[in-house]
Parts: sequence; structure tokens; C-alpha cells
Amino acid sequence: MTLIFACEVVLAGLLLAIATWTIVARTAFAAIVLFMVYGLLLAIVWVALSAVDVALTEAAIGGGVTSMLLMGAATRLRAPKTPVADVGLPLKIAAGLLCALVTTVLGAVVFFLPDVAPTLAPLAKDNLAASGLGNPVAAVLFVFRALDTLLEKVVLLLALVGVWSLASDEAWGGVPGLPVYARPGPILVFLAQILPPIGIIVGIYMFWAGATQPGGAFQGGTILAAVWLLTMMARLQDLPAINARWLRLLLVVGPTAFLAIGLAGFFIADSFLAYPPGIAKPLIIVVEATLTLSIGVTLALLVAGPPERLPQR
Amino acid sequence: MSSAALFGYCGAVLVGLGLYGLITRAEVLRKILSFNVLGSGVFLLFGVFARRGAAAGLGADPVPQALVITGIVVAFSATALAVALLVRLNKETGQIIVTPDDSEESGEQGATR
Amino acid sequence: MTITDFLLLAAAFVLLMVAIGLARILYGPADVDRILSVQLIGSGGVAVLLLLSVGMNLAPIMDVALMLGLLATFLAVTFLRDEANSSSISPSTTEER
Amino acid sequence: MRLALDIITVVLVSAGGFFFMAGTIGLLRFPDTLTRLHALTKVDNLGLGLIVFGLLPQVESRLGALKLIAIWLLVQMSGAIVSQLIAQAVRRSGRQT
Repeated sequence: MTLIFACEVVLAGLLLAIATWTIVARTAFAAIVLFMVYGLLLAIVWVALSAVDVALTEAAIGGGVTSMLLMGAATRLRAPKTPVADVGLPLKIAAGLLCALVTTVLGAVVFFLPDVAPTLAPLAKDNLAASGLGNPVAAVLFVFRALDTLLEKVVLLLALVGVWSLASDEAWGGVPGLPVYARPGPILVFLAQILPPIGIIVGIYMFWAGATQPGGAFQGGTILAAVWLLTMMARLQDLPAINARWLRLLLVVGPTAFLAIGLAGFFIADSFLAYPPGIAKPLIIVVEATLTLSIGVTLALLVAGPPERLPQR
Repeated sequence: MSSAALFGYCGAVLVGLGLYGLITRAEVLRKILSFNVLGSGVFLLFGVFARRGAAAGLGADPVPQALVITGIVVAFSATALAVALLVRLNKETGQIIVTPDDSEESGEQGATR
Repeated sequence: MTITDFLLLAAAFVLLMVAIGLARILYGPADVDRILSVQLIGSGGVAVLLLLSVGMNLAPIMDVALMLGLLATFLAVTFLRDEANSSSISPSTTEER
Repeated sequence: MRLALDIITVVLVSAGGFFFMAGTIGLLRFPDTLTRLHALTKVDNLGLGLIVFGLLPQVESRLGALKLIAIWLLVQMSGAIVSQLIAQAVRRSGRQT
């Protein structure tokens, strides 16, 4: 037991050191690399908290695609040669005091938490069988709190609409401005050829495993997104124009299937987003499979950014 | 000290760190980064509550876990939107910071982030 | 000392080594030095997670190791894109095609 | 039988941990990026490889063992390719300065 704790102390120390460094690093570029490491470390922390589902999501989205996004932004920004001056010392001290206060209050909250923590775990466990799933977190996401998950998909799509709406008028409907390798070398091309099949298998595995053990649509979808971005960065594949019919279709197929099955719940079960007993699991699998595709495409397009040029004829 | 408490304090410090970066760093990209650190601190606190709610043979309460998963995805959406705004701002003005300005236009840009 | 204890001890040790290595690489000075850190956390993190997975007898942790290894590769490629493009004097991608 | 398997695990995992330590010392001591990359690849190949082989006797299910090997192969392969890419980037940036 103490050995595990020793592990955790090392982990917590490393995490805080990297986080501090991320904030104080001199250049934005160094800060982003530190943030990458931070995200991957955080995944290990989630494992230590026995939240393996969250660990997978954190590694994939928090550490993975967020860093890819920020790295792309750093490339696209025309940074000035001189370093940017931050706020003055008095404000820094004031901010430091404020943040120390916030940390102290939060720390006190953690310290004075009641001995017996409130929990919904037994409730989730008891109703797990009814959902037909073996993974309690997936059951919460797709059965007990399905509305949250549906709305979250809508948020993803809304964010994409927001990103696209920042395109200039001439570029509307065109190709996103994801920075790509100017001259992909043979080694990179090899990697970009060999990794997609593996990535697709792992992605499908994550989605499939999600029903009974940690994993699921987000994690699988993220891997698909990363694979797609890799082939586009290595220029094995052109970026799609955002008004392509197939692209729009892929974007909405997941949420639409989710919504349709949810609405069908009015007729074949008792309420919105309710599944009829017995076929709950197949329905959830259909929803998850389409969501995996939609999430993959949406995440990749969010990383790719707003359209910047018209497709070449 | 239990491991849940250890990471709870960790989360509290991360929130403070992220907030500090959000206030003091001038570059918008650094602000976005700090905001992500702040968010991960909040998620970690959720994780601690989930861990403390371990019961019925589960290592952690699944409900906060599901909330955090949703939260991570939403945080990513917000980050993507913020980055797109920043890139557009940079294209229009050549700036990578939001300058305090009295004119209405840049005031609006400042308000977006 | 049981085999479980040993594996957890090994995990802590590897984590410590990775931490020290990270500190060195992240110090820089060149940006390309820093990308080694993603490599290191990729392989080191996978090792730690595999040790934990077997040590704590929790098979799903192996999936996290898989995810970590895969994502570290994507991140390295994304990083090197900027490194490659900034040091080669090539026209922008639009004109080249 | 159990004891023999445990001894194999202890020996191989310790050897893997040793290479992690050697890699870290290399990272601390070596003077430039290319040599540090060299140290890191030792961690990738030998450190992780030995740990994976050390863990194999402890995994009960055949599927788990297969997954362990698959993860190792994946990290090994992508690590080797990414190391090449990093080395190229180092050379390029070296030529420029």
C-alpha cells in the first residue's frame, strides 16, 4: 500500500512541477511541449485515481488533440521577434496572492470533506444489468445521463460551426488551413502509411471494448481523428473542402442516430432517450458506432481550423 | 494522508497555477493554455470526489467520471473556438495579445477572450 | 516481498527516472531537445502503466498504455512538422501543388 | 514453477529498470541532442522491451499477453521511426545555425 503511495507522491510532484513550468516557460512553443507532457502525465494520475475511462479520454483529448490544436495555432500565429511583456510586478504579486487564496480555499475544502463521501456507485451498479452494458461509466454516459451526452455532441458541432464562421467570406466552403509538412520525407510518409491501419484497429477496439470495460466512442473517435490528421499532415491525402456532402453527412450521422433513437424512446419505451428492455445494448452499440465516426471527423476538423482557401479544381 | 487527498491538494494547486497564468500572461495562447491547466485542476477535484465515492466494488463513483469525460470534451471545444478566434485576430491585427483599447471594436475582441 | 510489491516498486523507480530525464530534456536549450521529452514520456509512461497494470492486476490499464504510446507518436509528428517547416525555405503549401 | 517464473520477472524487470536509469544518466551527461537521442533509444528498445518480457510470465490470460506484445511492437516501431524524424530535424537545425 505504501509503495503505491510512494508512486503517487512522485507522480504528484512531477505533475505540479510540469504544470508550473508550463505556466512560467519563456516561449509559447516550450509551454506547449510541456503541456503535451502534462496531459500524458495526467493520464497516469487518472489511473492512480482508478478512473481508467477518464485516463483514456485525458490521454486522447486533453493531452492529445488539444496539444495538436495549440501546436497548429503557434505555427500559424505571426509571432513578433521581441518577447511579449507580461503584466507588471505589482499586478503579478496581487494575482499571486489571489491564486494562493483560491488554492487555500480549495485545499481546505478537500481537507474538510466529510468522512463518508456521498456516492451514486451502488445505484449505478444496481441498474447496470438493465442497461445491458458492463462498463458503469458507459452506462452513465449512454443510459442514465444520456441527455448530457447528446447535448455534448451538439456542443461539439456548435463549436465547429463557430470555428467555421471565423472564415473569411472568400474562403467559405473551402479547405481548412491545417499546417501540413511542406516537404514530407520518405520516413514520415512510411509512418503515415503504416500507422493508420493500426490506429483504425485500435480505434474500433476502443469503441467495442467500451461496452464492457473502459473505452468508448470518444476515445475511439479521437484515435480516428489523430490518424486522419496524420495522413493529411503527411500530405498522403488532401484536406477536404468543408462543403463536401460526405463530410457534412459524417458530421451529423452520430448525433442524428442518437436523437432518432432517443425520440423513438417515446413510442417503444416510456420516455425520451429511454431504451426498450432487451434491445438496449444493440441500440447503444449503433449509437456509439455512428458517434465514433462523427466524433472522429468533428475533432479532426476542429483541429484543422476554419477554411482558408478554395479547393483547387 | 490518503492518495485521494494527495491528488485533491494537487488539483487545488493546479487551479491556482492556471488562474495565475490566465491573469498574468499577456499572450493569448498562453492564456488559453493556462485555462486548460485550470480546467484540469477542476477535473482532478472531481476525480477525487469520484475516488472517495468508491463503493459497491467499483474503484470510483462512475457519475463524476462521466461528468469529467463530458467536461474534457467540452473544454476541448471551447479551446478550439478560442484558438480559431485568436488566429483570426492575429490575421486581422497582427497581434498575439489582446491590447486594452478604448475603441469599441477592439473592446469587443477583448471581451471574446 | 511479493511479486506485486516488486512490480509497484519498479513502477515507482521507472517513474522517478523518467522524471529526472524529463527535467533535463525540457530544460532545452533547443526546441528539438524538448521533443525528446514526448518520446521519453511515451516509452516511460507505457512502461509505468504496464507495470501498474500487471502489478495491480487491472487489465484495462493496458489500454491506457496503448493510447499513450499511440498519442505520443502523433504528438511527436505534429511537433516536428513545425520544426521541419520553419527550417526549410519552401513556398507555402498552396502554391506547391 | 511459480518461483521460477517470478525469478525471471524480477531479473528482466530489474534489467529494464537498469536501462531506464542508464538512459536517464545518458540524458544528463551527454553533451548534445544527437547523443541524448542515442541514450533515449536505449530506453525505448531495451528498457521497455525487457520490462515487457519480464511481465509476460505474470499475465494469466493469453489475450493479455498478446496485447502486451502488441503494445511493445507498436511503441518499438513508432519509436524507431520518430527517432529517425527527430534526428533529421536535429541535422536540419544544425545546418541552419
